[in-house]
Amino acid sequence: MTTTETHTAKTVNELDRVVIRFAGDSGDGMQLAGDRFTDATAAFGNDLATLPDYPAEIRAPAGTIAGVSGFQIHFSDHDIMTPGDAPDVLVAMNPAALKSNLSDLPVGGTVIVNEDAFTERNLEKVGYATNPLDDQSLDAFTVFRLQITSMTMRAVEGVDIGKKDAERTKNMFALGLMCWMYGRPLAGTEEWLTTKFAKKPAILEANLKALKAGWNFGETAELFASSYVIRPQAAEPGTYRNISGNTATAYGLIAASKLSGLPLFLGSYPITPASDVLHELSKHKNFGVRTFQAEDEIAAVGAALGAAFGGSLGVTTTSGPGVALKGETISLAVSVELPLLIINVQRGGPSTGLPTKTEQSDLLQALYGRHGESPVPIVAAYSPSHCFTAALEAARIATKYRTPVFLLTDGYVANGTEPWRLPSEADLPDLRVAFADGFNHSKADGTPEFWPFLRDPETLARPWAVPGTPDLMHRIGGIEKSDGSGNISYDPANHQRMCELRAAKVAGISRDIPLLDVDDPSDDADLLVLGWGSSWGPIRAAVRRARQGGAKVAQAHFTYLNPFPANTGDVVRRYDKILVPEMNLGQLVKVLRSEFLVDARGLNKVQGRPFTAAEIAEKIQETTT
Amino acid sequence: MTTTETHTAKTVNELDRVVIRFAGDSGDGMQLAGDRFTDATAAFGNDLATLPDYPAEIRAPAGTIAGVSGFQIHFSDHDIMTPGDAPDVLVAMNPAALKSNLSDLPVGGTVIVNEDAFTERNLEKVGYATNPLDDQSLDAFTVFRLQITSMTMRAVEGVDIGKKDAERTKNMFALGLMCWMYGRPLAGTEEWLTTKFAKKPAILEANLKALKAGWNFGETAELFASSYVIRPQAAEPGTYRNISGNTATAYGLIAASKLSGLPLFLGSYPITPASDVLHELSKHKNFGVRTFQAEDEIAAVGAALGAAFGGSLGVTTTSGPGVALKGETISLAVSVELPLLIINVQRGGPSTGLPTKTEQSDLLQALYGRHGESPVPIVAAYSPSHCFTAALEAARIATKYRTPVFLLTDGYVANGTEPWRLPSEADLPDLRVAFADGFNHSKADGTPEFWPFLRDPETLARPWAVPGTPDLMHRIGGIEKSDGSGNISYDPANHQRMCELRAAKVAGISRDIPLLDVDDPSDDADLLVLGWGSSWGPIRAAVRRARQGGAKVAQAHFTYLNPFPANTGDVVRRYDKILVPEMNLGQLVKVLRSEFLVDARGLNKVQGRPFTAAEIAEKIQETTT
Amino acid sequence: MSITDAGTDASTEAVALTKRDFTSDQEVRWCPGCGDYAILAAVQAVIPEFERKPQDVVFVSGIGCSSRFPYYMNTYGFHTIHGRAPAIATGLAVSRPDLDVWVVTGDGDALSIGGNHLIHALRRNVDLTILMFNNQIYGLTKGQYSPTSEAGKVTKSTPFGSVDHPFNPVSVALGAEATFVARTLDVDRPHLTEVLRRAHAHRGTSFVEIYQNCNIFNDNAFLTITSKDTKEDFQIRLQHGEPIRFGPEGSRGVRMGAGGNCEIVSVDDVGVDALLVHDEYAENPGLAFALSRLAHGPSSPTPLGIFREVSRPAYGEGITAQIEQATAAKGPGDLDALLRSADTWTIS
Amino acid sequence: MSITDAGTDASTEAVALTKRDFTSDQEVRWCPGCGDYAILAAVQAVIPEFERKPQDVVFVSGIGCSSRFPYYMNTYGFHTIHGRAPAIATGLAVSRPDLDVWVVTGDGDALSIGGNHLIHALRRNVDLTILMFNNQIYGLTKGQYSPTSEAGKVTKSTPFGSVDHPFNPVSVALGAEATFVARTLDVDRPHLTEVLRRAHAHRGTSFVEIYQNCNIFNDNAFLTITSKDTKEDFQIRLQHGEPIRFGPEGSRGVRMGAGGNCEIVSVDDVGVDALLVHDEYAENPGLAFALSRLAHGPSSPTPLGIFREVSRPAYGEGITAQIEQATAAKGPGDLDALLRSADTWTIS
Ligand SMILES: Cc1ncc(C[n+]2csc(CCOP(=O)(O)OP(=O)(O)O)c2C)c(N)n1
Ligand SMILES: Cc1ncc(C[n+]2csc(CCOP(=O)(O)OP(=O)(O)O)c2C)c(N)n1
Ligand code: SF4
Ligand code: SF4
Ligand SMILES: [Mg+2]
Ligand SMILES: [Mg+2]
Repeated sequence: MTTTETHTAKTVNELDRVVIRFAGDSGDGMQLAGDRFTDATAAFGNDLATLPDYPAEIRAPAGTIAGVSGFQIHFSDHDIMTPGDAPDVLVAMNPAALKSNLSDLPVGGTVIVNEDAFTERNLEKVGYATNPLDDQSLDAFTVFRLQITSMTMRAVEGVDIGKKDAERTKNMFALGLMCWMYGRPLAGTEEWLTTKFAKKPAILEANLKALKAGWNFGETAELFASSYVIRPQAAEPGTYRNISGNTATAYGLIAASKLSGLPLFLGSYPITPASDVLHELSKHKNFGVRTFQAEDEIAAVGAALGAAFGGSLGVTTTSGPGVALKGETISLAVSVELPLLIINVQRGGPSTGLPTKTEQSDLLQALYGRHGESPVPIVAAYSPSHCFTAALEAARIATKYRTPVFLLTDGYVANGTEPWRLPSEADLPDLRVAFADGFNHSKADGTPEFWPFLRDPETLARPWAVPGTPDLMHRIGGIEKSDGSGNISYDPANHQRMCELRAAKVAGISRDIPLLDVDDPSDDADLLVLGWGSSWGPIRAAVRRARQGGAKVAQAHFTYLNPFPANTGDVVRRYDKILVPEMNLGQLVKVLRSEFLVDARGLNKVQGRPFTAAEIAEKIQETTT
Repeated sequence: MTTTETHTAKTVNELDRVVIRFAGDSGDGMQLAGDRFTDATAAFGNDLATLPDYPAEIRAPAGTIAGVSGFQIHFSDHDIMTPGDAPDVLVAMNPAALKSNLSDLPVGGTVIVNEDAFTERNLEKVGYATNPLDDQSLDAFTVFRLQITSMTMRAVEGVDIGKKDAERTKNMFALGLMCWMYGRPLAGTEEWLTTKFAKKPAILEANLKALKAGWNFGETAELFASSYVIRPQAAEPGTYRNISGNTATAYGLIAASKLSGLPLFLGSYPITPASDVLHELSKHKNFGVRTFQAEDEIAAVGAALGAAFGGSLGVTTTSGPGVALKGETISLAVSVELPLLIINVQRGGPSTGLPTKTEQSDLLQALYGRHGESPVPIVAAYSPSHCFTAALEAARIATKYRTPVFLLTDGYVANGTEPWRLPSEADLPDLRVAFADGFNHSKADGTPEFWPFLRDPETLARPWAVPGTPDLMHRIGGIEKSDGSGNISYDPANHQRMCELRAAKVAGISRDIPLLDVDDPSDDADLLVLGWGSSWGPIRAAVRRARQGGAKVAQAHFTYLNPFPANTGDVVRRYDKILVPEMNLGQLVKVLRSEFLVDARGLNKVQGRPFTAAEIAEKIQETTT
Repeated sequence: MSITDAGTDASTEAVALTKRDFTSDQEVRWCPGCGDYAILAAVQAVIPEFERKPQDVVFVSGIGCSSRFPYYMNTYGFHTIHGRAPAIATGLAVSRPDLDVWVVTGDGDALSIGGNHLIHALRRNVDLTILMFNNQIYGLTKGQYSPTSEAGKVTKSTPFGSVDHPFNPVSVALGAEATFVARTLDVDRPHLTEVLRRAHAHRGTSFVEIYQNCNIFNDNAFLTITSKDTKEDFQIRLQHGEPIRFGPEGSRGVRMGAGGNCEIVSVDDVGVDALLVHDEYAENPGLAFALSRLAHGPSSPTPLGIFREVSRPAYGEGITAQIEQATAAKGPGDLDALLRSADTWTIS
Repeated sequence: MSITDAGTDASTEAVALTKRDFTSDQEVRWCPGCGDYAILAAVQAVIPEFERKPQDVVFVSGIGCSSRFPYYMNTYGFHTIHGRAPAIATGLAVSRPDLDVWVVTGDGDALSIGGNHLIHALRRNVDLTILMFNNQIYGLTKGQYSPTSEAGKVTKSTPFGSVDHPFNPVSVALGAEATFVARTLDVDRPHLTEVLRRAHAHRGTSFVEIYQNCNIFNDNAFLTITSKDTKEDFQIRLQHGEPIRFGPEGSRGVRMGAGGNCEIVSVDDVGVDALLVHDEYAENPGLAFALSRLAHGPSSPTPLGIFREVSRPAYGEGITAQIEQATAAKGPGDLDALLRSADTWTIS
């Protein structure tokens, strides 16, 4: 088909929510189109959630299934929790993108394909015997066949750039079209392009032209009978931005450093999907942030612990395989009782597993992945912006209790984005830490001395005396220490006491964290859906959906996994049935059963991708009827 | 006092069991005296159990508490399970040994002290203000003050050796005396000394003289009214030897290699208390054993896995801190499904902890100490000689199911010894393994091919095709693999299937291991005492004691901890109360509660030393009344 | 079938093997233009010469773009975990001396996380052929600097430039007692092929640094020494027994200075006789080390070729010999006798 | 109190410190006769000279007999885990440039399990003084061979002799870009003291190998170079700017051979002018490396002293400079501004 010049008056339909998925070859710039669409949507004031999905290969061969890169965005006029189960609209830039995404599209969904890419060669690459655009395969969907490449090329004709560069702007064409369709203003993207390509005016021009061409095409083509409007959500007043989990984690750490007065030291070794925290932090040196790309994960956590000994906020970021290497050092941190943050951006395991995909399968590792009795508090983030708060909390616990703390996020919250109502520094908690600055004990003869393991009776935390402090010179190490003096002790009873003290210190944190909040509107639900971490979004959405269907169901979500909030036993014993959806084979459920002897049951998905709300809603349905 | 020449007719009393503890300075040769006494006792046919206890320092300063080295032996005319709760007789070679051991001696116990060592300087070193031999401190005990040093010096007078060497034979004097007291023949020790000092005739002579002098002193001194006899036990017929757990582990591995036909490859990095397995195995190269002292624990397990890929029985030995480093590689072994034995001789943690002391605190690490869903079977040895059988079982499971397997022992069984009825090779199980030797699948066009992940439908084990095998060239790795073909697969459903298959494979081993054996003579006990690993001895002894006291108590013990025996659920649900004694803060108990929702309770000791039977018996008492 | 039978199947008759026999059916998945393709092609082309059957060859790798290599070889292969390939390959090579074991690794894999295993493999002289693809960047994780990146490098993790001084991989290997050390280039097929031949022929650990272009994250890192215009001036090609010369018409050369360090001189100025004559086989690594210091990274004239090849027993041979000696001395292991090797007693 | 205040308490007036100020109250627990005692005494004796207050000094160690060292110093101390001291100390030194950070380690701790951290610390030139007590054995675990044990060593783990070729620690360090490398002896107090002075004065990583006798598990390992009878023949004492001579009346010397390796010559034969003049400060490590190859283990004439000292910015300085530059350019971090650094929108 070709563009027509006829100007038609288009209808505008109002929707409350839409899910769009951009899909194309890794080289097609889908992540960028998705990001820009997201920003435009955020600026427009919709609530949104996004899910990027890129291939494990750096550059898989062009046109293959392995090379497909996708970006899904869910936006709406009310608050939403997930990037959407299934797309309403699929933009497929080539046959591979169509083939690998079609099964997610519900009957009646809309497909916008770049017809130009459906060449024989490309069809063959993905094993299409006939062109799906020409056979019956797409009958169940509303299909728009657009010659996106050709239209783009025509739009940028005359701009002084090569053919390859010209073609690469087709993502802007697609973006322009979608922006028209959903009434997203182009101004933000135009501005962004202008900054980005300030030094490459020809490229800039081409991109702007393609973007505009896409919009104009929607506006003018008779193909599209209507465009849609999704009104801004009625969100809490405030200033918002869109943020990914990894960026929020990085900002949370910077905030914790400012609020505690402790300089931030990050020891890290790159690993997907955690590297972006390192990248982000290394940009903000004017906050006094020291980032150290270590030779390996052991050195990374070691350096962070060394910095903590020196009085920094010591942090290490990694993913599961990296945590597997850090266990011995974390056990040392437990023994010497120094603050340390270990951030695990979880990915699919075991071993290298599915390195670019999400999973929640490192909870038991965080709890038990060390030798000896080695308790470590655990905090988990439940959404992209919650990473900020979770990082602050992890830092608060670590510094107050002088203990390593795990912060668990995962690929889903790390790379996903959502709007975030920005806090002001003034509203954030005071995390100031008092170092030891004088003697705390007397010898039998009355001489004052410093006992590095004389605990605060309330928190059981030991004093943190940093090198440079006069008089408080002391030695610590991983051999068992005498309660109080901290001298090496092989005394049997002392060892038991110290093991119990370390356990009690961590257990006692339950007094210092919020109670588990239960959402049970009818107050007589039989079923409690209990989750942790990033499955929050789909759980919330599923519970809401189930309630709309009439089901009585309660919901609660753990941010603190060790120790659990003080009321957890009461909560879980209040319900006949407990359903625990997790992206693993059942880890939290194990701990709940053991701790509270309740017959909690798991709903387990280990597929490298988040739950859909439908999957959980169905299970709720099944369980409540 | 001095030796008298009077020859007195001595009484001989019959006892059924005795516990003796030799204690002295690290330099006093107590371990050697203990070992020799043990051998004499074993040869005499008593059942026995021993517990060496040495200081963490290589050579702590002479005469200090930190330098005290102890060796306890329990021997009897019936089968015994522990080295004894409390010594009946304490041989204390110096004030430090007296001071650090006295609290273990029950009222009325016997103390034999080397009076010569109670100098002012030595008393001061350990903080004795007055000589305990002279004040009332020892009133509750039967004390024999002997001038062991002087008597020894006199005995070896004229032998051509230096003063220091002469004095060092005083352990032989003590040994000779104890041998007399309990009717242990000297012949074995004399033979042993003769071999050991074949090239040092003067030293040999001195040792023999001191040994004899000790015996004679007992025989002649009027000090000792009687000697004792403990009859040989009425044990099962067979050939016996005395064996430590580490040696039994090494022998079990050699046996597994012979029985499976797989050459043994040990990758290890020295660490207390596991090093002796490396030392022992490196002696037996004529069994085709390859031992590789690696640069670190990661290389050790890596090399073992590489050898397993090549068709060896790959083994790595270590203790908790080493396991903490091996997690990533074990996770790789889980993913590539290759046989691998990881042997953890557990010690006190966390961190460096109590490196020379025992603990059972690495069970949860073995279960969960890796990222991702990474199930690993676990076998635990319950006594020194059982290490042999447990190693065989671990090897059987690893090779049959193509999986890494943990064998857990601990410092207590590793260094402790007991008599072992020797099996014959002919009676040991057949562990032969079939490597893949041909195609196992056909392509669509009928061409045969090899699929490295096409599982045995029964065991779910994959074929093991070793390099060198024609046609079966294939590639494996830690990225998720397609069920069957083993090609890299990022397919979501396949990942879930593979995670579940790996879990099912391990769970299925429960069909291939013995049921949990319950000892419940009255058949109506309310209380089940359930343990694992080395707490077996004290548990058995305590249960026996409690039953003698009239308590109705059942007992069962896990050798297999993942998966549990198939009847475990039935067993644990049969009892109202379940008591789980563990040398940790409660690890098995967590798993039992979670798995079976039973209110099992722990009895927890984390003191670097085994339970005494009395401690457990008391708890049983408390629980049953 | 026991593992020692595995390699000796008589049915595989001596038909000459070709590149195709060593090419697996897996689609190659590096970025278009990546230097890894050229190295793969060179290995697949030369390996048939070595007259080892595909089933007797094993490629072990770590993690990284480079470490995908084994999938493309129709041999046995083990794509392991990051940095551990030398350790895993050590276990394989020591337990299976009959196999031909290769390690493929990257600059991050070998020198960052895997540095310790690498230097210990070199010291032990395990029988391995190690190919380290040095692209001076972390490719797979999308472009952080590596231990071979030049100081000041701006990457995602070092937006203000790295403050790390890099390793010189050849110097590291020589300091770690390596017996075979060479450097070559992805784009120079004949040189690469010849180095592969020599590395494979060496008994013990052969360490080969291959400069490899990552056109996505570190494009043109080796441009000065690969481009037509400059390569004559920047490649110092080492030839055993020859004076070391380079530049147009060999106008420049390398001289050993009095202080034990190599210096670049004009041949016209000093005369050919003053030039250093390369000796690959020098027992002492001093010469090879001095040569390695000529260039720190490819921004100055850079020696290529074989720095050092000396003979020292391979680690596995020592272990096998001890087994043979023990077996000769004591006879093959007798399990019953072993168990009874301490004092025993019998109860009947 | 913030950590930057910590080191600057004005109340500690400039009273000269003594050995006693650096001696902790902990009982020293090495075996009687162990070489570690002498090293401890030397460090405690010389450290007051450096005019750092005890509270500004930190000793970090790994695990091993040697790693017990920090307990005996009345400074801050961290007895960490096996092999990781250089990594842990890196974090401390980088984050606290105001401190004086030492690492005490053993041959197993530093070169076996800790090899990777050591070479990376050296490459980065972190401001640390690393003392490696080389007793060529694992002391604490009771006598297995180490990566510096001579080949063929019979130990508990190698009853038939080890088949490992050992590292030469000085060569390893030089191959890893070390800026300061020295070797000294436990029993030679003046030499040890002087080396400690120089090592401490160096900015960046100073690597000091100290031959240390383990009289329990490897007694007399260094006897040839320490005993009265032989030391003249076996110690080659390096002196900057001096021709390298040793032996009775300096009768022997070291010459740089044409092939870049050092050789031992008779001074009578070649004349003093032919001898190599030692240059600690040579930018190129070729000379130092060649010297390191004179002896592989202490069984032949062995160079002692400072092999190399060159200046290169310390790693931490680079990091601090970037912080200062960023702060100067952007001002100190403003959290509210940071959070709002992307597109924002306001709902009211
Ligand atoms: C334990 C662990 N840490 C980190 C990673 C992430 N990672 C994978 S490859 C790589 C570095 C790749 O660089 P290089 O070895 O130079 O190989 P290249 O991709 O450049 O060929 C890293 C950091 C990992 N997979 N595992
Ligand atoms: C992770 C870990 N592996 C192994 C050990 C056991 N270990 C302690 S010290 C040591 C080696 C000591 O040798 P060295 O570093 O030379 O120190 P030395 O005792 O000789 O001074 C070993 C293997 C340990 N503590 N931790
Ligand atoms: S990222 Fe670089 S090294 Fe990796 S495949 Fe692409 S071009 Fe090659
Ligand atoms: S074992 Fe050796 S190194 Fe350790 S303290 Fe004793 S003598 Fe010193
Ligand atoms: Mg690289
Ligand atoms: Mg040592």
